Amino acid sequence: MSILLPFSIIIILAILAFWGYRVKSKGKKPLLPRTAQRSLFPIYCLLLFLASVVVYALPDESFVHPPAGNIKEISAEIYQLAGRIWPVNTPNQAIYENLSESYPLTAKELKLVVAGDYQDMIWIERQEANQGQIQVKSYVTSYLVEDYDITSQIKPPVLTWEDNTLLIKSPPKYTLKFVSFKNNFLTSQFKNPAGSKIGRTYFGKEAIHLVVPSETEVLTDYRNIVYLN
Amino acid sequence: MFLTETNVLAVTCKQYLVKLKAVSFSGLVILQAVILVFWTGGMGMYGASNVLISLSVRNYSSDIVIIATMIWALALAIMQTKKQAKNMDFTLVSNRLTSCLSDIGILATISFLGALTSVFSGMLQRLLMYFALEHSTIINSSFKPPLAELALDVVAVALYIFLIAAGGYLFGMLLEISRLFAFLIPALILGLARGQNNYFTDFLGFYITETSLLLFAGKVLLTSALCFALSILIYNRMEVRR
Amino acid sequence: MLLNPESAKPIYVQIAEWLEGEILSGNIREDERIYSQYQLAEMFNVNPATAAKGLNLLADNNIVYKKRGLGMFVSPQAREIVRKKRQNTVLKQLVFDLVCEAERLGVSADSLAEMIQEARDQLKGEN
Amino acid sequence: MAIIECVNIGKIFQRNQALNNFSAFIEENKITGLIGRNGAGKTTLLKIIAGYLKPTSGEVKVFGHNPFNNLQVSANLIFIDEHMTFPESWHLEEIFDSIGLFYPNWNKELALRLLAYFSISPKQTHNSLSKGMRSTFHAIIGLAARSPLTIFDEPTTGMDAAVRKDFYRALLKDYVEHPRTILLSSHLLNEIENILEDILLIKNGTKCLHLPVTELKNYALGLRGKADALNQFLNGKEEFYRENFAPEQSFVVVKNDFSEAELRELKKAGISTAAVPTEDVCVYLTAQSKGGISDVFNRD
Repeated sequence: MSILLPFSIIIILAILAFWGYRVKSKGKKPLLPRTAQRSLFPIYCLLLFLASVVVYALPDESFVHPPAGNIKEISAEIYQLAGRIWPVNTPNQAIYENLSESYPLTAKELKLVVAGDYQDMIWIERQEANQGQIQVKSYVTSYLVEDYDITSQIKPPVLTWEDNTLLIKSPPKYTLKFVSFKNNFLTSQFKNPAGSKIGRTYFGKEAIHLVVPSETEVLTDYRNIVYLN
Repeated sequence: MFLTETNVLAVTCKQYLVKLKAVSFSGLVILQAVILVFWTGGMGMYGASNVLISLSVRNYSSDIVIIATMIWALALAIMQTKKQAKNMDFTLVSNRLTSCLSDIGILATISFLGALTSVFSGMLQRLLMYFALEHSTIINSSFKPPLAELALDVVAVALYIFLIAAGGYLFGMLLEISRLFAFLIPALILGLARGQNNYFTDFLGFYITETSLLLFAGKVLLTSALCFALSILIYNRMEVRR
Repeated sequence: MLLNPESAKPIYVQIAEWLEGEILSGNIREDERIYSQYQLAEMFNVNPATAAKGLNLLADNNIVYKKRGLGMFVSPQAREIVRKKRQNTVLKQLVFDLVCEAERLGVSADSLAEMIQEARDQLKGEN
Repeated sequence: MAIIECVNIGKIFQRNQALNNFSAFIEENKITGLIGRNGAGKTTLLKIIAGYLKPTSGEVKVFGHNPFNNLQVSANLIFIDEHMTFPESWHLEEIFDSIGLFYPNWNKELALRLLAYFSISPKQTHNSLSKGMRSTFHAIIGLAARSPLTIFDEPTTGMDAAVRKDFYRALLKDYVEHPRTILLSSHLLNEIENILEDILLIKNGTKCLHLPVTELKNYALGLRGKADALNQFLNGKEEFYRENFAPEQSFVVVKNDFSEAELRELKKAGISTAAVPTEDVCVYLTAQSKGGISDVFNRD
């Protein structure tokens, strides 16, 4: 039914458009003045031509932003690290860092509270060198919409640091809207099937990498934690 | 014995010029513009979501405009066979052959112009969407299709429209023989589509599964030549301006 | 001059008579070229063939003669022929009608001649 | 030389026989008037000559060829009637230009001058013309196209009397300058009588009479007098019409083949003779019955 409705509307519209000029010609007053009628088509063609020129001249940057600015690529180490415990969707999938914070740790204990809908992994790594402070980084693998990287629009978790307690919350739920222009279905039969394949669309993964001093005890009841050492 | 000598080609060309000037494209322009302006929702939409994010993608293409143009061309092809249109030819110099040949020329022109405008209406649509929506939500892939692809689209769509117009022309001619064909032809199509083996789908498949543009063009031109030849045969025996 | 379509006389006869009148009154002189059938057609708004028939009527009576490639010319004795012809046909017909009417009314030949003499005197007196 | 040859042509539409065994030869460069009552088959005949319709039987040749679907014949003729179709949105001058494409002798200047004379603006559209103006416009096309064979089928429908007169005058003038074969159909003869050369009278789909119009004037003679006296003279004469207008008094129209002597005899017998207007001759010849309309009322 949902397909039939637009189709019937098109058919009615097309027939109306065709009959429109006949019906009006029967009466004495034309729908459009004669000169307007004559010049309508050339003007429309010119408009289409100009639109095409403008479209091709539009700067590429004005479209969906490529991952840049607040996120950056991370070191090879992390790739290796992630590769072990966090199998990525494709071998060369990018991992980005979209948050990096460090807080001074004054106690021996670190309280980790996870609130809200947060469900992603937290990796905890103890490091000798890291004394008196903790380092929090949030990683995200690429989100793709039709092969187009929209990772830059993914919001990192919200962190709050108070009294040696790290509160991790997910950002409020949000919606990402995109517009995509497709090849015309009617002529897809002549196009290379590989070339016209619909691009991949998938969600990336997120994780928090927490680096704490080596003797710090992490107190938490969150389950999705991996201790790297 | 004749005082004025003429030939088929010369008369056909003159008739073509007169008819081309008489074709109104305003209907087509309004049709395409209305679809572009009011069909802002796009052809389709899909989405995905997890706990944090809901993602929605709206798709745009010129398919609706192309289909509407096809129907417009079909109506025009049928109208071309009607008494009023034919009387216009026979008001001045004409025979049945030149009348049909100039119609074919007109339908070919209409197919090309219809394909050109409907394919390039996609460009206008892109521009409208670019300014109507936030740029940052437009996905760049195929926003600027390669020109070769556009050219391919124009040729393929023009062939499709021409095929439909040829069918419409033959249908219109049959209608001139008897109004009964208005029921017989749809009944025949429905009958073929309903049967044990769906012949109608096979028939469509003959065109829509062809992946080589050159072979497709061959099939379309052959079929339309057949339609037009049949139309001329029918028309050659018909009386005019009765 | 307009033709009288109601008249019993065919159009071409009317044209011929008009031309005779022109010759009699001297508007067209002897050895002068007479109107062509096309000129006559335009003047009287009739088909050239009809006009030609009128001209042929004159040619048959030797009122006009043909010069090859030049057209029709009024013959030297045209006025004389026209006058004679009118006498012979028009006047004779009128007299015949007169006599017929006189017979019907019972008027004798003598009184008819008297009436003719009276009419002539009247005409002279007016002059 | 005959430009149009019709030999025994017949045309049957679904149930009605429009033409029946019709034969006629129409010569080159003559104006021929096709006269007949409504439904006599005038339009059918003209459309067969123009190659629009196919005769059911018989043979028709125009310029020596079968006109049906013949491009050369079509190029040499123009068919003017009230149903000429042009694109609805075109203005008249554009229509003129398109005609110029097809007719090499087309004189646009003349057409525009005629249009101006009849106060029709060349910027008007064809479908905005009133019925009379449309007929005038079509007639102008027929004049200015100067096609070797020009067919006018009831060209003056809807025109007022003044325009009709002007049109026939213009037609004659243009014909004198550019002689061509013209076929003119009408059911009114007296308007066109003068400009015709030949007249072709058609009755019930067959030829009734085909002769030079000058001969038609003498074709019939009207006799008025006592019925008894009249009847003596009518032996062997072709009688077209008879009306009894007073007791014992009759008006009879007969074929005019009286000799001089016979005419004198008539006069003596007190029978008055009168020429019959050509229009009336046609009416009598094409009448279905000899009595005319008064017979319908005289039922005794």
